[in-house]
This record gives sequence, structure tokens and C-alpha cells, in this order.
Amino acid sequence: MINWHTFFFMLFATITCAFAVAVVVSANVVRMAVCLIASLAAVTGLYFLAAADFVAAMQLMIYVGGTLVLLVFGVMLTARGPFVSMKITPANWLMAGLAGGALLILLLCAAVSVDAWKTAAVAESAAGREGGHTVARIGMALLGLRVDALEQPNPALRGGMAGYLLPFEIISVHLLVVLVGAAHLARARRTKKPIEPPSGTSRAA
Amino acid sequence: MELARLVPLLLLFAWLLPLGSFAAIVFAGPRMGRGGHKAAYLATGAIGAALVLSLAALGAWLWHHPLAADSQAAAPLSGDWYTLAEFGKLRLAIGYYIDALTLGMFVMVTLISTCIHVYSIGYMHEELGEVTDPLVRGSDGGPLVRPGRFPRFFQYLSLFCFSMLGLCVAGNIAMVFVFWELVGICSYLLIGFYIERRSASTAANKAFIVNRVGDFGMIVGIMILLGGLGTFAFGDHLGAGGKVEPGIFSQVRPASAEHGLVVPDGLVRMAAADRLAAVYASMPSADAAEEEIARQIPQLRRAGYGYWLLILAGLGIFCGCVGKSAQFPLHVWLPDAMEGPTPVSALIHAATMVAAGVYLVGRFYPVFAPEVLLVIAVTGCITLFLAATIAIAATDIKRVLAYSTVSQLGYMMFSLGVGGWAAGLFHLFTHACFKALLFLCSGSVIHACHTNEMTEMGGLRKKMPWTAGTMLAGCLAISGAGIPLLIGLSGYHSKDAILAQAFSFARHAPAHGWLFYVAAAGAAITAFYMFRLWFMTFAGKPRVEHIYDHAHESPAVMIVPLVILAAFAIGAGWTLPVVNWGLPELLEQARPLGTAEGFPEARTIAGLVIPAEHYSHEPALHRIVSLAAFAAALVGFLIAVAFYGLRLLSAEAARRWFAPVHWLLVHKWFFDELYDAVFVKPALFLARQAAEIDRGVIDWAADGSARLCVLIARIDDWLDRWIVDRFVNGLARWTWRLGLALRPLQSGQLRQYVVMIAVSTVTIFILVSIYRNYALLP
Amino acid sequence: MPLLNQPVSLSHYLVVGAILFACGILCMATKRNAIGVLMGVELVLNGAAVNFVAFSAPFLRGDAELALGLDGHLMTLFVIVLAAAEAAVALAIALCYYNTHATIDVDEGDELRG
Amino acid sequence: MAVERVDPELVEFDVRTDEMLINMGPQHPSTHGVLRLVLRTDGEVVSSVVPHIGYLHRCAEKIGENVSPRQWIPYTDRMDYLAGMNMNLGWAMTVEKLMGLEVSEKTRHVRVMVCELNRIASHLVAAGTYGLDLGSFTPFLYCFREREKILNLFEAVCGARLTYSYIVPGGLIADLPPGWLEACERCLSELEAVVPELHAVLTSNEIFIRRTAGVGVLSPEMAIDYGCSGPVLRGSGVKWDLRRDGQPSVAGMYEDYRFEVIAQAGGSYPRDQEYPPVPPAAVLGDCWHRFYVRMLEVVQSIGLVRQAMEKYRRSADAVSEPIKITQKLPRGEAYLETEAPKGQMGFLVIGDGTAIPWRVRARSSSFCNLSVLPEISRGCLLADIPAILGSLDIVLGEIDR
Amino acid sequence: MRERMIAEYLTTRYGLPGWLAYGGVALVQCLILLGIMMFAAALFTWMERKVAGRIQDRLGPTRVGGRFGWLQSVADGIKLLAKEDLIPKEADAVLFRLAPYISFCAAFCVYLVLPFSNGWVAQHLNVGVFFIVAVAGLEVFGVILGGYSSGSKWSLYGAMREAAQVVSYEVPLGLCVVIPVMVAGTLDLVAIGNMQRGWGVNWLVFHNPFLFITFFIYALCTVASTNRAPFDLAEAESELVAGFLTEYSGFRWSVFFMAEYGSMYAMSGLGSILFLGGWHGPIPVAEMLGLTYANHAVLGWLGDLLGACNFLFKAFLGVASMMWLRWTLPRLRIDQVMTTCLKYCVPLAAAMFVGTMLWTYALPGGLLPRSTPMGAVAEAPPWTAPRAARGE
Repeated sequence: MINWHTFFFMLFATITCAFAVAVVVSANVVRMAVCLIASLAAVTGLYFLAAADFVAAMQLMIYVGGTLVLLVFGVMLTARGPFVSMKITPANWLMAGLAGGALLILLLCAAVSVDAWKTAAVAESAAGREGGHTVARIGMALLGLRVDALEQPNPALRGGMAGYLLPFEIISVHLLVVLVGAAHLARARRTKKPIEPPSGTSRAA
Repeated sequence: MELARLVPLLLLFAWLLPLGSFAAIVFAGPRMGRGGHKAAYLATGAIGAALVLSLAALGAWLWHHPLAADSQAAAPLSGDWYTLAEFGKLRLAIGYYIDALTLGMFVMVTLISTCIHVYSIGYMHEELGEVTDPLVRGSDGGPLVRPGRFPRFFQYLSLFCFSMLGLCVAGNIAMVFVFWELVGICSYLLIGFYIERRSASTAANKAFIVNRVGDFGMIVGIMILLGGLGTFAFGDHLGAGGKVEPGIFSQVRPASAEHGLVVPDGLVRMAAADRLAAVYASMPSADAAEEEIARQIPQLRRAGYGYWLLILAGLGIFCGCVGKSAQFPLHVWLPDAMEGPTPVSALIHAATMVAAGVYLVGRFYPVFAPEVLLVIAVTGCITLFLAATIAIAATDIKRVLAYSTVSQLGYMMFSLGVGGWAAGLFHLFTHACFKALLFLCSGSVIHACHTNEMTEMGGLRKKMPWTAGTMLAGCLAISGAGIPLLIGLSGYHSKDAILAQAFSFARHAPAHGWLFYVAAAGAAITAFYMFRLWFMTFAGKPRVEHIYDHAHESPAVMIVPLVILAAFAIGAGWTLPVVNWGLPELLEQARPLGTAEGFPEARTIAGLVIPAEHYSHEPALHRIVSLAAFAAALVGFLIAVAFYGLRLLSAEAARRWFAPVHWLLVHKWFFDELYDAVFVKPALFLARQAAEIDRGVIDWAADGSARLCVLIARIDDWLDRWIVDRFVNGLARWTWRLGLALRPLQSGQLRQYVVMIAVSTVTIFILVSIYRNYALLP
Repeated sequence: MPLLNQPVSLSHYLVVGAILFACGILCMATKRNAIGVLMGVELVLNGAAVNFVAFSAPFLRGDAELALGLDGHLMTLFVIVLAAAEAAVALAIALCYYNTHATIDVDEGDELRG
Repeated sequence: MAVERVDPELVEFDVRTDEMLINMGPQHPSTHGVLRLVLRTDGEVVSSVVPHIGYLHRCAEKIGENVSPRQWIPYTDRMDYLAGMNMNLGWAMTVEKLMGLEVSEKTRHVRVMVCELNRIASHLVAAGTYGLDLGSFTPFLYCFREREKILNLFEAVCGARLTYSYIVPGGLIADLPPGWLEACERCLSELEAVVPELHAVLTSNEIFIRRTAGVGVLSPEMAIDYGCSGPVLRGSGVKWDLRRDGQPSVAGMYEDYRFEVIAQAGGSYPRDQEYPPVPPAAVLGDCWHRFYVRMLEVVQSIGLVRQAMEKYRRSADAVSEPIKITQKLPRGEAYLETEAPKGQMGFLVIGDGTAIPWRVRARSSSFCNLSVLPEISRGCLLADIPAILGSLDIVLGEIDR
Repeated sequence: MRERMIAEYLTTRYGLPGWLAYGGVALVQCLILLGIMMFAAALFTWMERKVAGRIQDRLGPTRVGGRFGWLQSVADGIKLLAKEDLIPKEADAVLFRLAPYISFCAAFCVYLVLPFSNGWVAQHLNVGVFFIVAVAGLEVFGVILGGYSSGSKWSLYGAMREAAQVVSYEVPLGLCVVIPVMVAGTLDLVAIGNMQRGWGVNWLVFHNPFLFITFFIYALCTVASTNRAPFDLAEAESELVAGFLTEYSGFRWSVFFMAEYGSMYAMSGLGSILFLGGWHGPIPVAEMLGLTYANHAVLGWLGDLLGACNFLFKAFLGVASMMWLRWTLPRLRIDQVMTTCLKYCVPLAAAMFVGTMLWTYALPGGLLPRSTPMGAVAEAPPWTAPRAARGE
């Protein structure tokens, strides 16, 4: 009998990875952006399956919505004929492929290196379908209150639970600074070209 | 919504609206339209909205506590909006204490402020553009030209309204003190509005410093109350754990003693600290000691412990009020404060701020012992007489009004002192209406004539009919005109009530009977100088032709507030029949518990009895006083008519006959000169001595140490050059060489970097797994 | 299908994360277009975020008590938010670069080479 | 150390974008026909506009030199096909001037009547399509509904709804049919009721004002320099109207009519208190003013038609007969400009003694009005181009002839 | 959750294989939603014509399909399907084909979590509001891609305008959505809806004056973010020919079209849940008639049905007012659109946010007396209760 959780995981994982690879192999920058959107949107599905509903919605909103609109904007502003695709030499491809492949192998080895990671706690896996109901808890944690600390079974971890108020504030300020900075950076100075008179008309004598 | 939630909420918004307007004008004032003229609309709108909210709050209050001929005291609402901090039992909070008096003050302050805001839109319009100030010399020798400060004016007005309303609504002494000082700073800012004028800045400083003297006393009072009672709050409020914590009033006049004046335990403990310490030392445990002390306290109280502290606290608080309300001997600042723009004079120095002192005395009434009240009465009496006499000789129209204000404030204090709680506060309200009116009228005159001197005016009645008419209403009101025993202008009712109480006091405490006669004489003088002012300004022939020619009636935006205020000056004292709507009835609702029946005989001064106020309402007594007061006013009026109206008598001749008296009055009883000699000169002398010591001793020591430092620095320099630098330079050289060697690695190729990072990461992980035996593969 | 019958475990997620990560690195290493490099960065960040979410889910692993729980979610949130900030700045830099170089080829921007 | 000062005129802060060359037309919804505009844009900002014309050229003038004046009348209908009556009138009066003909009083009043009705119809089209250019569809239908009623009247007069050939050299092809005046009065009173509605949905609409006020400002000097005429000229505040200021025969046609030239002078329009006030943002000579002038002229023309009806009822004589097709033209030349809805429409005719003119030329108002487009739309936004073009109210049939 | 019950019932009672039961139920659900969306689009195209006709003082369609021309949409659909399918030579064919479906998917995804009545929702997500805002923002991708890939300058203009406009209006829209969420204290749309049960005074729009204003800002931002006149700059017929739609024809064009109408309806629905009480009417008819689960499950279901009608009607009203706007107002200019957003909507929405925050602090109960207490737990059908409560 098919485990639907697994089925959907495989579906989303395949979409994610396939489009990620498509981003790499695609030469056209606009298509890259489209593939990236697809890949990231599929990651959202993975998050839902991992019972991270709030994070998933956030990913959809900020990442897929916000970031990528920005990206697409940038792509379009700069996507002119010669720049749409810029080729690199096969030697570069080889170098990059070797390094990336080595990294991939390393990561894959690490991923399967722990036995406990390979066995799912079957009894609880259905919880993923219900959605994690994490909104309130995340909200409280960002305000410095860890209501989930009480549920933490491990006393060692329970002791070290603290809220995320300070990081939250820092991130907020950081975002503000970044946005101001980005706006400033993007406003480049350049000399205004004098507007030439329209060539088609001349004052009738 | 229930009353206890609705009324504080309404007042909260009414209170905070001017603050919002202030903040908005601070940040955006000059950008609000041309010259910032929209700031005026903002400020006026804010205070107008506050008026509406205050009226709504009053309406809600009256809905629950309808007025009756014999109004009973209604329980005040007290509580906290926001707690700033808690130190054990002591709580520092933004609180409120709302009774009919608070609501009346709110309505009065917002009403008059609204009128004055509207008036100021017209009066201050010159500040919209560039202002040429002929009184100040600019850097080029000509008259000073400066940018207008229209928004700034309204910004200050808003801040002032916020402070004054905060003072009225305050629920604890700490808050009272804060807003007390805020009111003071507003006064400072507004007196010094024409900051370039030396006289204005001096007057501002004077007002501020003189007030500090009073505030010193006030701090003493507050300290005593805090130390003895352990709380700031006026009323009872819920403390931690849902327990009701008694406020100041219920500690001084506990319900268990039928609201009689009782020296609180805390003050007794404070006074008898030595004996209690001995008890602690002798007892085995703290609990036992507490028990013993609790047993001893009634005895100690009977022995008089703490009573002096209570008196001292009362005097301290009153001291603050003396400063703020310009009572003798701290009255000197108020006439100088007339340097500010006239609306300010009307708003702050006549109608509201100086009334704050009276208001505070009224608010603290339950705390005062009879001895304190006597001091208050005497002070008030002296003030009212002194100021009235000075007003006779003044020629500056605003100064006359300023001294009149001081005198009327003296009346209020006097009334409170002789037990006329409701009468004094009643006069506070009526006086606010007609004094604001008078000041605004004088502003209108000044606006037209560009001079303050009455000797240069005259005959303006024809040119300014509205101003003259409304001012006449104001003069009649302040003189207490009316049909005796029947009805009169607002001043008639309130002044009658004061004199009746004074008369009642004189009967009960004959030793202090002279106070009544002084007050009655004051009434006559009041009528005299007010009508002197009116006749000199509006009647007769013009004295200076070109001023008369240029005079004109003020614009409608200034006239409308005058008319509104005139209506109030006429009718504020009336009590509507049947529904019993009137100020005295409203005030009766706010009467502090336990003061209705007067005070028992004072403990330290024999024969001092403060009679209950309702004795003065007896028809027999009231009739006599009413006629006497009217006669006094009539006499004053007739003298004024004789001198200035019909010119039957010559003022010039009178001045020659009473030359020494005139000399004394023109110099204002030499108070300024006295203070200069006693306080200012010695202070300056001390400052000069201190400066000498500074220069001779302290500077010398400082210079010597500097020279020593230079020497040490030379040595250090040598060490630096020959040892430290050589080491650092060597290091730098090696770094340079290393950098040269590594330079080619930095190719500027982003992709190359990425590959390098990836390769390095892989390498590090592999190395780690080899050397630390982490198995990457299962 | 045996693959679909067994429950998903943590390793599955980690493999997806690894692939995303490696793709991102590859993307950064092979694109001359500045925007392409930026997309590589996004992929890398997403790979890391997937790992965080996976580690925080207790039901994916045998040793459920070691799961990160809410901390993982919060870290992911921070990663997402920082990625958004990074994208804004990087895009601004790219536009600035374009304004000064008239191209978005990152190979051209080697004025600071050693 | 001196701080580097940046001259704001020379430096702008923006993302570097490339200029784009865009063809607007000849197939574009808002070029009012087959006009082609070549736009040079930087993002949304238009740096230059070059109009290209000639897509509707039909050699009308050359044809006029091969047919007799009476035969050329239908060709004039097709110049400004939205105001055929006025085109007929211009040509007919030019030929009459050459031949020295006088028309009867009744003829004159009928001519005034139909020309003013056609002016209303033309302005209604201008107003409706202007709403369309600004994205407001509904007023367009309101305007066309009213125009249909006027076209019904024309149909009753001459049988055609667009190309009338009613006014001919020498007179009219027929007198007004019975009952026409009553129908006309009905039409006018219905129209009067609709005008406030148009003001409500267009003239005083806040978005409309923001789209038009201060956009495409044409100074009076420039308008005169470029030879602009009609509402375009009067929208810039120049009080010039050939019905008052024209050649004797043109001005004489209106000599006993009461009307005022609609142009802002001294800060206000004649009778402006009855209509929406001029918004503060509006600048004299901008799109809003041009539109407003047309709307006021509609009302004024209603009044003129009413006067003409009154005079028509009182005039005793009959309408003049047209000239024959074979009528010979005298030697000599005549040039006459009339006030058409879109501006001054001029015709030149040179006769050589035969029935066929030796030379025929037309002066088109739309051509001159269009020539200011590059000047007044420089630096505007892309969305302003339809707004400015629509406010100029051109007809390509008249420009290309 | 109801679908799970049905699926479980099918498997246990009739022994259907699990994948068939679940897949079938999911398919049926999708088809229902798709049907609603299609029907809404068809209805609204017809209605748009009728509304336009009435506003312009004419009849609108009358010929096709009898009395009210109700077959007009069908005829339109047939015409569109029969049209030639054009792809310009300059276009990026793959993206050109893909773009309409991206838009449509985004619009459709909104319906997945939009409750039509108490618990009548395809996927009861406890971050429903968030999900909707996120997904609705994705619609712009289709438009951008379509505009870019058409290879026409007019299309590119349309796409750029759409991107700038929608991205900007997401900000005030998000703020406006957050304000009622803040008052309600949950992101769960069903919970927000049930919180407003009772009489009309319980609607969040009447909760306080700031929310009242917020509702109108929301309405404005909705019009702008769904690209309706006077904010239809991306299509802007008189300026950009047809904007991003210039090169589209036939079926693909109609997919864009359906996406637009679908998202209009969805955003109106979201507004009605967030502000106008969702499926709870101004008068609690269902409760008055006793149509509650407390009485009987069937009665409760009937009450929900009534609520669904109510909800659909409110959303319908929202769309109708959008149409009214469209046929009344001229179009704004791009700079005016951006000014409206950045200088007015955003600060105003932020101010409303602060105001609501202070208001809820000062008067937690709201301005008007509520007919049922705010925090009362809404009675919910059994399958929406958490599993633990059901004893599983």
C-alpha cells in the first residue's frame, strides 16, 4: 500500500531537484528565474509535509513572492539581447562540475551517515498531514516566550530554551537597513542626456 | 459604558489631544501652510475637541449625579491609567482623581483656551510673515527683523493646555508636581516669547526663579506627606493583590473618624521616631515591637506628635501655591509677566495657570489644619489689599489688569482660608471668565493702538464699540455689579459668597475680624480702579490724536471670543431655577469629605474657629453682607466716575495731595527694590567671590598638572619611536611581502572563488574525517 | 513500489537539501550573469533551510527527542528573511554594477584583482 | 575642503535603462485614425514624439482641380468627416466669394443652424473619445447617444448621416422639412439636460482632472506661432474666433447673433459660474482647458441654434438655389477661412473662366494643431500621450486629405 | 477534514483501495472548486456586460440565450475556443504558453483554503490568511512572464507596470489583512469567520473606527492588486493596446481572463471574511430558525448552507462594486497609482494598524455592544474539532 506522505514527498522532491538542475543547465536567465520559482515553490510542499506550516507559508510569501519578484525585475531590467545568455568554456564547466560533484558526494555521505536519521518514527508521521499548528508558538517565541519548551522531553534541551526576541529585533533593524541601503545603492548617478529636438518636425516657415 | 470607565477615558482623550497637537506642531509646524498658519487650526481644533469631550464627560457625570439645591458630595473616581513604576508599596503612576471640581476645571480651562486660541489666530497674525520688532535693535542698528513664530506660539499654547489639564486630572502628588513644573515652563516660554526683548527674557527668568522659591516649599510638603503616608495617590486605589490602599485624603480624614482631621499614623511615627526606636530596642522581636507601637500611637497622637508635621506639610504645599498664584510675598513676578503676548496673559496669567495655585489649595483642603488656613487667609488678605492699591496708580493697561488678577487671587485664597471652600472656587471660575475677557479686550485695544499706556488712549468707545461694550461687561462683573439680593453679574455672586463667609468667620473668630473689613475695602478699590481703567481708555476725549486715528475695531475672529466670554462673564454665576444648574451646586458635589461642618477649634491658636460654610447662607447674615459689598463697590464706582468719568474731581490734584502715598504705590510698595537689596545683590557678591577663588586657586592647580603631563608625554614619545615603532614596522614589512606573494590568487573572477570555496570545504571535511575518525560513510 | 511504501525519513530530506545545495554551488560557479549567481545563492540558502526544517521534525527520525523543534523553524524563518534582504542588496549591487559597467557579466568586474 | 555640488539639472538618480523606440499606430486604439507616432521612451517617460502622417491621403485637392465646384462638395464631406456641414460651408462660401454670389437670409440662418449642430456633434465625439482615451468608457456612449439624435436631424434634412453635401455653392440643396424645427428643439432640450452629466463624469471628476490638468501645456505664443486654431487656440487663452474675427463674409454670417468667444481671459471664462469651476491644478493651455472650451462651446452652440431657429421662423424669403454644375467660374482667385469645430478651415480656389477650377487647395486646422504635439508632449509620461493627442482632437481625413 | 471522513468511510464500508478513495475524493473537491471558479468567471463576464450596459444606459446582451442574454458567456467561450491560436514569431514560446496557467494556478490555489461557510473549505489551513496573501501575490508571475515572453514592447510595458503596481500594493494589502487578524488573534479563516457570528454589529468592520477605515483601504488595494479599473494599467487599452494581453488570443487569453475574475472573486471573499462577517449575516437567521448543530446535524448543515449563500452573495457584491467602479472612473496614471499606494495607502494602513492596536488596548470589547461575547467558542461541526478532542 502506498504511503501518501511518501508519495507526495517524492513528488515534491523530484520537482524541486529537477528544477534546481534546470536552473543550472539553463542558459537563458529568464528561464532560470522561472525554474527557480518552480523549485522554491515545490520546497514549500516539502515544508508542509514536514509539519512546518508557518514556515511554508512564509517561504511562499517572502521567497517565492517577494524575493523572486525582485529577481525577475532585475532580470528584466538587465535582460537585453547579448546578456540573456552568456556562455562559459567547457574547461570552466569541468572545474565547477568537479568541485560541485565532490561537494554533493560529501553531503550525500553525511546525509546517510547516521542510522537514526534513516528510520522514521512511523507512528507519528501522520502528524504531518494535520499541519503543525506552529503559528502561535512561533509568534510567542519571537516575543521571547517559549511555550513549546514545556513539551520538550529532553531536560538538557529544556534548560537552554530561550526566546528569540533579540534576534527578531536585530533582524527587523537589519531588514530596514538593508532596504534603505539597497534603495540608495540602486539609485545610481548619471548625467542627464540633453533631449535632442524631435527630428521629424521643423518649424514651418 | 459605565461611568467609571467612560469619564476617565473621555478626559484622557481631552487631555492628550493638545499633546498630540503640540507634538505635531513641533515636528511639522513651519511646514503647515504659509507661515505655518495651519498650526493654529490644528491647535484650535485639538482644544476645541477637548472642550467637546470635557462637556461630554461633564454631561455623563451629571447624568449619574444630577444637581440639586442641596447637592451632596459625590464619590470621586480615582484610579490609574498607566503605572510607571512600583517600589514596594509606593506606586508611581499616571493616575486620575475625578470629581465635579475636576470636571468643572476641565470645562473651564478648555472653554477659555478655545476662546483664546481663536482670538490668537487674529491677534498673532503678524507672526505669519517677517516681523519687525521696533523695541529691539538688530545687528545693523535698525529695528530687528526676524522670521515669524506663529506655529511656535500655538505649539506652546498646546503644551500649556496639556499641562494644565494634566494638573487638573492628576491623581497623585507626583503627577501634580510634574505638571505643576510643566505649567511653569510653559509660562516661562510664553513670557519670553519675544525673546529678543531684554525685558521679556528678564521677566521670564524672574517668573521662573520666583516660582522656584515656592516650589521649594512645595517639595518640602510633598516629602513630608510621602515620608509620613507612604503614598502619592489622592484617592483610594486597588493595590497589589486586590487590596484597597488608602490614599492621602482617606489617611488624613479616615472614614473611621467620620472624616474628621486626624494626624495619620505615619506622621505620628515620623515625629516620634526617637521614642519608637527605643521601643524597638527594648522589645525582643519586631512583631512584638510593632504591636507595642500600635498600642502607643493613640497616646502619642493625643500628646500632639505629628500635628506640627501636618501643619508643616500644609504650609509647604501652600508655599508652592503662593508662588504659582502670585501671593504676597511672591507676587512680584506676575506684573512683569505681562511682557508676553496678550492672549498668553489672558490664558495663563489670568484665567488658568495662576488659578492652579487656588485649585491646588482647594484640592488639598482636607489636609490643611486650621492654623494653615489662617495663614492662607492672612496671606490672601494682604495680597488682595496690596495689589488693589498698586493697581490704582498703574497706568499700563495690562499691569492694571495684572494687579487686579493678583488681588482677585488674593480674594480666592482669603476665601479658602476663612473656610469658604465653595465660595473661593466659585470665584475662581467666575474670575476666569471675566478676567480672560478683560485681558482679551485689553489685547484688542493694544492691537488697535500699539501701545499699553492708558495715558495715550481715551475715547476709543466710538472706534471700538464691541470691545468697549464687552469690556464694560467685564468691569461690571469684576466689580460685582448687580441688583442686591436678587441677581447680578457673575462677580456679584461669587464675591458676595466670599464676603459673607468672611463675615461669618469674623463673628466666630472675632480676633481675626479685621480681615473682613480689609476685604470689603478691597472690593471698593476694585470697583474704583476697574472703572478708572475703562473711563481712561474708552471714555472722554482722545489724548493722543495719531493713535486715535489709527485705532480700529478688531477682526471678527477676535470679537467672537470676546462676545462668548462676555456672555459667560455675565451669566456664569447664575443658578438656573428648577433644574438647579449652577456652579455652586456643582462645586458642592466635589466638597471634600468632612469639611462641610467646618473645623474644630485650632489646637495651637486659641479662638481660631473656621466656621462651616452653610452658616454664611443664612438670610440675615447674607443680606447685611450683600448690601455692604454692594455699597463698597458703588462707592468705588462713584469715585471713579467723579475722577475720570465726569471729571468733577481732578486726578492731578489728588495725586499732589497724597504725594507720598502715590509715590509708594507707583513704586509698588518697593518690593522689587527690597528683593534686589536682600537677595539679588548678596547673591551676585557671592558669585564674584567664587569666581575669584576659581581663578586664583583651582586654575593654578590645573595648569600645573598639565605641565606635568607634557613632561611625561615627552618621555613616552621617545620610547614609542625607538622601541615600539621599530617592532611594528618590521611586522608591516613582512605582511607586505606576504601580500605580494599571495596577490595572484586574487583573480577577481567570482566563479573561481566559488570553486575554491567548494574545494576547500570538501578538503576540510575530508581532512577532519580522516584525522578525527568521523566516518562520513556508514 | 517499495520506494513509496516506506515512510519518509530525515535522510530523504537531507538528500534533497544536498542536491539543492550542490546545484546552488554549481550555479554560482558556472554563471557569468550576476543575476544567475544570485539565483545560485538562493538555491544554496534553500538547501540549508530544507535541512533546518527536516531536522526540526521529530517524526522523521528514530531519535525523536533530539529533534530541533521550534528552533529549527525559527532558524528557517531567519534564513528566509535574510535571504530576502540579501536578494534586495545583491540586486541593488547588480544594478549598480550594470550602471557602471554596462554589462552584468561578473567576469568583467575584476578591477580589484591582485 | 569643498563639498562636491551636484547640479540637479545635469544628474538624475535612476536605474540605468535603455531608450526604447515605439511605434504608436497606425493601428492603435487611441491615435484617432491612422496616425503613426514614433515615441522615444525611457521607461515610462517619453523623450520625443514624432508624428508620421499620410496614411489617408486621397488626392482630394487634385480631384478638385478636375471636377466642378458643385461636384467637389462630396469630397469636402470626407475631409473632416465628423463635421461635414462645416466643410461644405467652407468650400461653398469660398466659391461664392469667387463668384460674388449672395445668399438669402433664410439660407444664412439654415446654414448657421446646421453648422452649429454639427459643431455640437463634433465636440460630443471629441469629448466622448477623450474619455475613452483616459480609460473611461461610459461617457463615450453618453456622447454618442446624443450625437445620434443630431444625426437623425441631419438625415431628415439631406438623407445622409455622415456625408451630407447639404450646403452647396449658391445655397442649399433643399429647405428644411416640415416639423424639423420642433424635432430640433426637442433634441436641444434633451441635450441641455445631458451636459451636466458629462461635466459630472468628466470635467469635474477628480481622476480626470489629475490626468489632464497641467498636462500638455500649450502657451498662447506657441499656439499662435504654430498656427493653431479653434478650441486648441482658445484653450490657451487667445480670444480668436472667425465667427467674430473672420473675413467680412464669414463674420457677416453671424453679425446679428449674440455670442461670446469662449476663452479664458482675465482669469475666468464667460458664464463660467454655471459650470464646474476651474480646478486649482489646471494651467491655462493644458488638456483640461482645451476640453473645457469644447464643453462650453457645446452649450453656446445650443444657444446659437435656438437664435437661428427664431430668425428662420421670422425670415420671409426662400432659400437660395445652388449653382449649376456647368456654371463657369470667373477668372481670379479667392481664399476664405471659416471656423470649423476643430479650427480654421481654409479653401483656396483659382478660376480660369471654365467650369473647372484651375487650382484648389485646402488649409487644414488639424494639421497645424497636430504639429504642436512634439513640442507639448516632450518629457511627459507614456499615458499622457493619448491624453494630449485626444485633447488636440484631430481628424486624419482632414490632415491627409 | 470532512473529505477524510468520506474517504475513510468509502474504504471501510465499500472496501475501495485507499488511493482510489482518497484520490477520488480529492479529485471531486478540486472539480467542485474549479467549477465554482469557472462558473464565477462565466457569470461575471455576463454580469460585466450587463452592469456596463445598465451604467451606460443601454441594455447589454439580449440576443444570445433568451431574455437576459444569459448564454452570452457560453457563446463567448465557444468563440474563444474556436479562435486561431497565435504565437508571435518573436515570442519565447515555452514561457508564452506557460504564463496563463501560472496565473490561473495562483488564482485557483486561493480557493483551496477559502472557506465558503463554517468548515466548508477544501483544506482547513491554520495559516489560511497568510497562504492566501502569499498565493495571490504569485499571480503576477504569470502576467510578468506573459508580458516578457510575448516579444512585444507593449506587452513588456504592461508586464513592467503590473510588476511595479502589484508588488507595491502587496504592502498595504498585507497591512490591511494583518489588522483584522490582529483583532481576531488567529490566522485561521474559519475561526475569523466564526468569531463574527451573531448580529451585524459583530462584524469586524464595525469593531472600531480604524478597522472601518481599513476596510476601505483594503477595498482600494484589492482593486489595484487585481488590476481592475481605475488601476488597470497593465492592460490600459488606450495606452498599451492591451498591455500584457496584446499578443494573446483564444484559449490562452481566456485563461488569463478567468484568472482575473477568479482572483477578483477570491479577494472579495477574503474581504468579506475578514471584515464583513464571512458567512454570518447581519441578522442571524440560521440561529433564529434553529439551524444549528446543537439541534441536529442536518439542521446544522442547512444552516451552513445558508451561510454559504450569504458568503457567496457578499463576495458577489464586492465584485459588483468593482464593476461599478470600472465603468464609472477614468484610469489613473502610473505615477498617480504609485503615489496612491506609497504616499497614502501605506502610511494610512500603518496608522490604522497602530490605531487598532491602541484601541484594542484601551477598549478590548469593541465600540458597539456585541450580541455575543467576542471570545466565545464558535460552535463548529464535529469534523473541524482537533483530533485530540475527538478522542482519536
